[in-house]
Amino acid sequence: MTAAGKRIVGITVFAAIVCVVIGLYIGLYLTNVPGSAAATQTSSGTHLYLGTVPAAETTDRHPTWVSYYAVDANSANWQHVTTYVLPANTVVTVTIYNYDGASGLRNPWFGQATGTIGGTITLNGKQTKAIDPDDASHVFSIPQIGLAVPLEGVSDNAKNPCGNAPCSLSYDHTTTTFTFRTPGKGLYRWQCFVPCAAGYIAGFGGPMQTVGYMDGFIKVV
Amino acid sequence: MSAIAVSTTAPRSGWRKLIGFNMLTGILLGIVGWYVGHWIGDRITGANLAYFSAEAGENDIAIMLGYFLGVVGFLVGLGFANYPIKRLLGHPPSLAEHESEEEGVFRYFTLSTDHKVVAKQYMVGIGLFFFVAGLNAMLIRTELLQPDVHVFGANQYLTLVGMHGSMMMGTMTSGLLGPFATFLVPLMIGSRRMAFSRLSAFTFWVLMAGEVILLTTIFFGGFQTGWTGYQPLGAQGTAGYDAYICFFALVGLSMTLFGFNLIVTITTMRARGMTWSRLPIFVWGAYTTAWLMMLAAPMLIAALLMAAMDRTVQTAFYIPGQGGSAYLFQNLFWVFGHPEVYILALPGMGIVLELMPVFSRKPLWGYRLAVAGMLGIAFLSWFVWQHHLFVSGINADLRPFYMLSTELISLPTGFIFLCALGTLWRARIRLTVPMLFCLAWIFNFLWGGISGVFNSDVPSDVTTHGSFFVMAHFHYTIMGGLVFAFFAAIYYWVPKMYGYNLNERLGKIHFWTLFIAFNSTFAPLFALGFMGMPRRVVTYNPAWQGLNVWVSISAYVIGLSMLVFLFNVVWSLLIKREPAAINPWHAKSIEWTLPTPVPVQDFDRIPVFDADPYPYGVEPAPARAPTLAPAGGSA
Amino acid sequence: MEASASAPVGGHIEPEPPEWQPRAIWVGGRLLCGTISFFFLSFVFAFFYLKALDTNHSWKIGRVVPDGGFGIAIAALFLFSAVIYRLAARRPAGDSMAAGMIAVLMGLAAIILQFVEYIVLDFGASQGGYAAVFFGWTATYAIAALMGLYWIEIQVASLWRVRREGKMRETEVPTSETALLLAGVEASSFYWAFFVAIGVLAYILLYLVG
Amino acid sequence: MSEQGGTLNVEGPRHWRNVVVLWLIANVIMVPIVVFVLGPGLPPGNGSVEASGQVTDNIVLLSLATPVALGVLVYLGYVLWAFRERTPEVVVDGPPIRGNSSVQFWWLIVTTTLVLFLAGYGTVRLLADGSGGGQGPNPIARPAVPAGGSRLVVQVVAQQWQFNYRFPGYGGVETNQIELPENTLVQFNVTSLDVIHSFWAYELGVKADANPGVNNVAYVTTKGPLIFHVRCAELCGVWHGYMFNQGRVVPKAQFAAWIAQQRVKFAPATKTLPPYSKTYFPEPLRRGG
Repeated sequence: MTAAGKRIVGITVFAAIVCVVIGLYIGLYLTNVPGSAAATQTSSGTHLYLGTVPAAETTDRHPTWVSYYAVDANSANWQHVTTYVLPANTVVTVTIYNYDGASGLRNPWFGQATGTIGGTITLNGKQTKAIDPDDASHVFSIPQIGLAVPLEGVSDNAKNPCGNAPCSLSYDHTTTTFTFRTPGKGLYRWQCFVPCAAGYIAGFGGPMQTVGYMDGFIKVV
Repeated sequence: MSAIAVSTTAPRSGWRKLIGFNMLTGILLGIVGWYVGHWIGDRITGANLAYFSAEAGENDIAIMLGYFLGVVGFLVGLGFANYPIKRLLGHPPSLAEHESEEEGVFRYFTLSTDHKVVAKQYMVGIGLFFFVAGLNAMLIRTELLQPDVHVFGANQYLTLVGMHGSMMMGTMTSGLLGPFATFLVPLMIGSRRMAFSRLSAFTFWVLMAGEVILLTTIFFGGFQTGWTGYQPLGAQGTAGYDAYICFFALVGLSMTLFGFNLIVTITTMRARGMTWSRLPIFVWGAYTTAWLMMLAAPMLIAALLMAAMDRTVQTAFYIPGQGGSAYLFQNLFWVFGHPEVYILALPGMGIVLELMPVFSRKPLWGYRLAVAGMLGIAFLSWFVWQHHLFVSGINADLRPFYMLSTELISLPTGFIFLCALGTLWRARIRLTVPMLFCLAWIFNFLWGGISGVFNSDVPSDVTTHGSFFVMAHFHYTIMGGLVFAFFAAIYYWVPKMYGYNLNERLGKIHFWTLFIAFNSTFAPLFALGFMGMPRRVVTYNPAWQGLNVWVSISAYVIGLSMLVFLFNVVWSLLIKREPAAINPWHAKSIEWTLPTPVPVQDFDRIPVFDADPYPYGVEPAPARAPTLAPAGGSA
Repeated sequence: MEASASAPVGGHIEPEPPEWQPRAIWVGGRLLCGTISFFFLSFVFAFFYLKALDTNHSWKIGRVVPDGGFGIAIAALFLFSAVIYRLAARRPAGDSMAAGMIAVLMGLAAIILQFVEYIVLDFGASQGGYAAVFFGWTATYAIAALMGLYWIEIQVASLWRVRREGKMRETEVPTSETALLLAGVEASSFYWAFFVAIGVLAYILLYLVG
Repeated sequence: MSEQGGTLNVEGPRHWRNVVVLWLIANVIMVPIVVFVLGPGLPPGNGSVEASGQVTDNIVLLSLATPVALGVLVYLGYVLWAFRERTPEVVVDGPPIRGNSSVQFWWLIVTTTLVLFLAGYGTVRLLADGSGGGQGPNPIARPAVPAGGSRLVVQVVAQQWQFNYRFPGYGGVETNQIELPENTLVQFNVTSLDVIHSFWAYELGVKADANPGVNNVAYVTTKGPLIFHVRCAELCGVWHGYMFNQGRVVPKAQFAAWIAQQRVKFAPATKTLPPYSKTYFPEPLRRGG
């Protein structure tokens, strides 16, 4: 082969490698986003079941990070997804099982539920408007529609605390239920307001900054 | 220069070349270093987890140590430790690495002390990461096609933004000086080499190590801070932020030493007759920039070291509740950061003013004024940094001062403009590709400068700060300024550096598509900023979608235009290989009197200068070409 | 025109002027002082800035008093090291070797002492702005000192070798080794003196003003 | 400079005059367009007294920048037309003009005058009312309460990633919505609980960085009823782009009703809030979890 021919082959191979690398970069990293789960439609309305755990599964990329899971109420099937698909302009009942301990709110204001129907939540079967900010474990909040629901933490001296996900209902947990009316179609983000990211400055790095753990989307369709 | 000519060891041949001090060894030792560092870090923190707080599953100490030893291993593998160790044992000084006396392509993958080789290494290395950063820009614009998050994750988007900004900043600070000053300053002042030629190679390889480290951020969760890396947002970042810190600290190290090397070279190694007032204007540009690099970059390194200490050994430089201050980082960062933007701009000015006379066939108009302009910019750039912080609440009573100093800096910038414009007066303008890029530089930088007035004026900056307006402004100055000068320099000097002509038709296609697409991309961003679109957002008001789509499409055209350039380079330099004439532009500066390619020793005799390099239109015309015997042409 | 002046003459390659490299070393020594002062200027700035702001009254959290004895010992070692080396650099080269050796040893002792101080110190790095500046400044200073000591050491090593071999060697620079050594000793002693002056400033600010 | 060579006007067509004439014509066309057509549309509109001030400021800057830009562009266009090499195959040098001291002198005079005027003008405008920018804890420019108006202090509490608003004059109630009374001097005390944010109320012409542990004061004098957009203008983490909301400027009675309603609505939360303070240092400061 001539020298120029060799160079052409070399360039082609190099270009092919570059294209593959770019493809991997986009495919494996950039577009690698958590999956979604749809709300359950029953005769009693639209239900969304969520669980918050002190740590994701041991096989997760970040097995020490706090995280939300979508919980299938019937089959106890836990899915590590943080995009929740809800129908537009509907009243949705959300049930969140929280297995995590309390770490206290940075801004105590979020100890009060806002944006729910009636401004109330049902905590372990009791209706209330607010919880003690120091007992807050997480906040489920969609700031764009003014929704913020504090989740009470599991007591520090709980007998049977859950470690890593999945956590069945036999572990100690608190149950928070609330209803809210979904807005019009669109993509809304949700987040947590309790500095619950262990090991990060002010508790606000890592899982608090990462979609797929303490952040995600509500996709209203 | 006997040191270069004498070779003591016979070069190895075939695959055995790969055994020894070269890039491959460097990479292997770098990987080993990373694991060793990580292991040590885990051992250290394992003993005292609570204090170092490694329970998050991301041990910053281990990662930092891994990066550090990785870089050390890489440099050792390249052979950077050999000479220092010899000196430590009392060996006498030398100027060149014997290991690097390879001929052919292989020497570009080794530690080379030949300034021409280092320049070409810089050219390819800078080019590579320029394109990587540019690719990220394309991806950013892809995400912004729609007002919602639709292609990439929200975290990945911010990492893209940060990578694009950091990599462009870190790469292009050496973008003009790396290839062109390393190649040209020793030729133009007749010194044959940089004062510290190993240091020259070191600045290149350490920069490359930094770039690779920045890329590894994607394995550690990226970083959400943009290129400014503000604290305490950085302090709460995942380990991806460690990559950012290491990257920028290495860039800072590279800049500091590069500036240091340039100043020493230009100060002490000018050949006879090369007085300060005969220095080519590009060398002045390099010289003024070098001062900024040498003095500003250490402050960046210090600021990043503090950030690293906050993350690893739990100091509280930037943690407000614990006696630190977020302002401290902003101050330190911008004390570096504003000279930094002139580090980007000044060499471009030097290149444009250097090329203008060649294609105007006239001497540089107002040489002393141009030098005064460069010195003025370099000096004033130290006193403007708080204009980045006009609405931050920091030293509000100093805002009139910073407003004044910022607007004053437009005076020396105006000198540069005047000199460029004056050179065109009654000229015989030859619209070659490099000249087109120079003229576009004037056009783009004009808009960059004028929009800068809005940012420097506090009442107006209240709206424009942190918006797309600012983004458009600095892209007009940096991309419209630096990148256009970069291409002007490439089209102008590549024939001398590589010995082959670049295709002119493809060059013109590249220029026109880039020029039009560039303006079509960034001019609408002024409007978007004026409408209230903040920077670095992944979502925006749906009303702005039309303009954003327009911008994205224009950005893709920039990308295509860059592909044309890439094709031109590959076609002309690797495939077609049409040998370049010794002086294709009929220029009168010294590098064009040398054979192509330039021989190892540059000149057989140290030149003696008796005039500045712009003797255009002098009667009788000086004898040009054939004084040049291609003496060392094959060396 | 330089065009004719630069025309290569085949065969013989003219070496560069012998005064270039020593001059480069001289200028380089001074420039390094500029670089290193801007580097530590950041810590000086951080010191005064955080002290003045005293955010959340956290300049010092709890009892944060460094051990004055360590401070004075470290500063004195550095100072003595610089003075003896700089003074020797102004005398014949033979003297520089002994002084250089002493300077390196004292510098190393100061660095070791610095790290010993961290072990016995009764406050941690997270106890406020002062603690941050204290640890940050002294640690980076101690590590940066190694660079200066290395520079001195290579002069000492070369002088040692010259004494052992009884002659200067041919260098690959077109300058005699004598000239290069003189320049090296002069520049490294200037730089080291300047560097130690920053250390003394650190002592004053951190131990006396703090 | 010791310039050899001729002056600008030695021979040939009167290029210099041509350039000046073209420049004047361009100015006559462009400056009125810029001032009267573009000018009123400049941001951030007339939502507040300070915003109107910024519009004026932008018009002044633009009308001064126009002749400068036109000067460069006309010159550039002219020289490319007049001095372009018509026979590129032959290399011919131009005249060796190395400078012109009077041009340099006048350039320096004109640019210096412009720059000093701009800096002076900007300073005067800034010191008059602060232009809606954040001025730190000790503001130097304090606009007067408008005639027949009142004043209101609103604390902006930025946190990752939501703006909350606290009204110290109304029992320290904190809300996630903002409404402001019209014709009122509003003092925003902007602070942050975690990282640096920036409170940008676009239509009001207000921008003030929210720094943790710092009280950054910005003033705005509202005019009539208006809807304004609040956005975060400093990168603050993953939801930076989503940190926005809408506010309203409403008649005073409506504001009174709104704030009374908020006090009732957020009574449970208000009880748990720390006492109103210009800065907050909430625990945990360091590592959460």
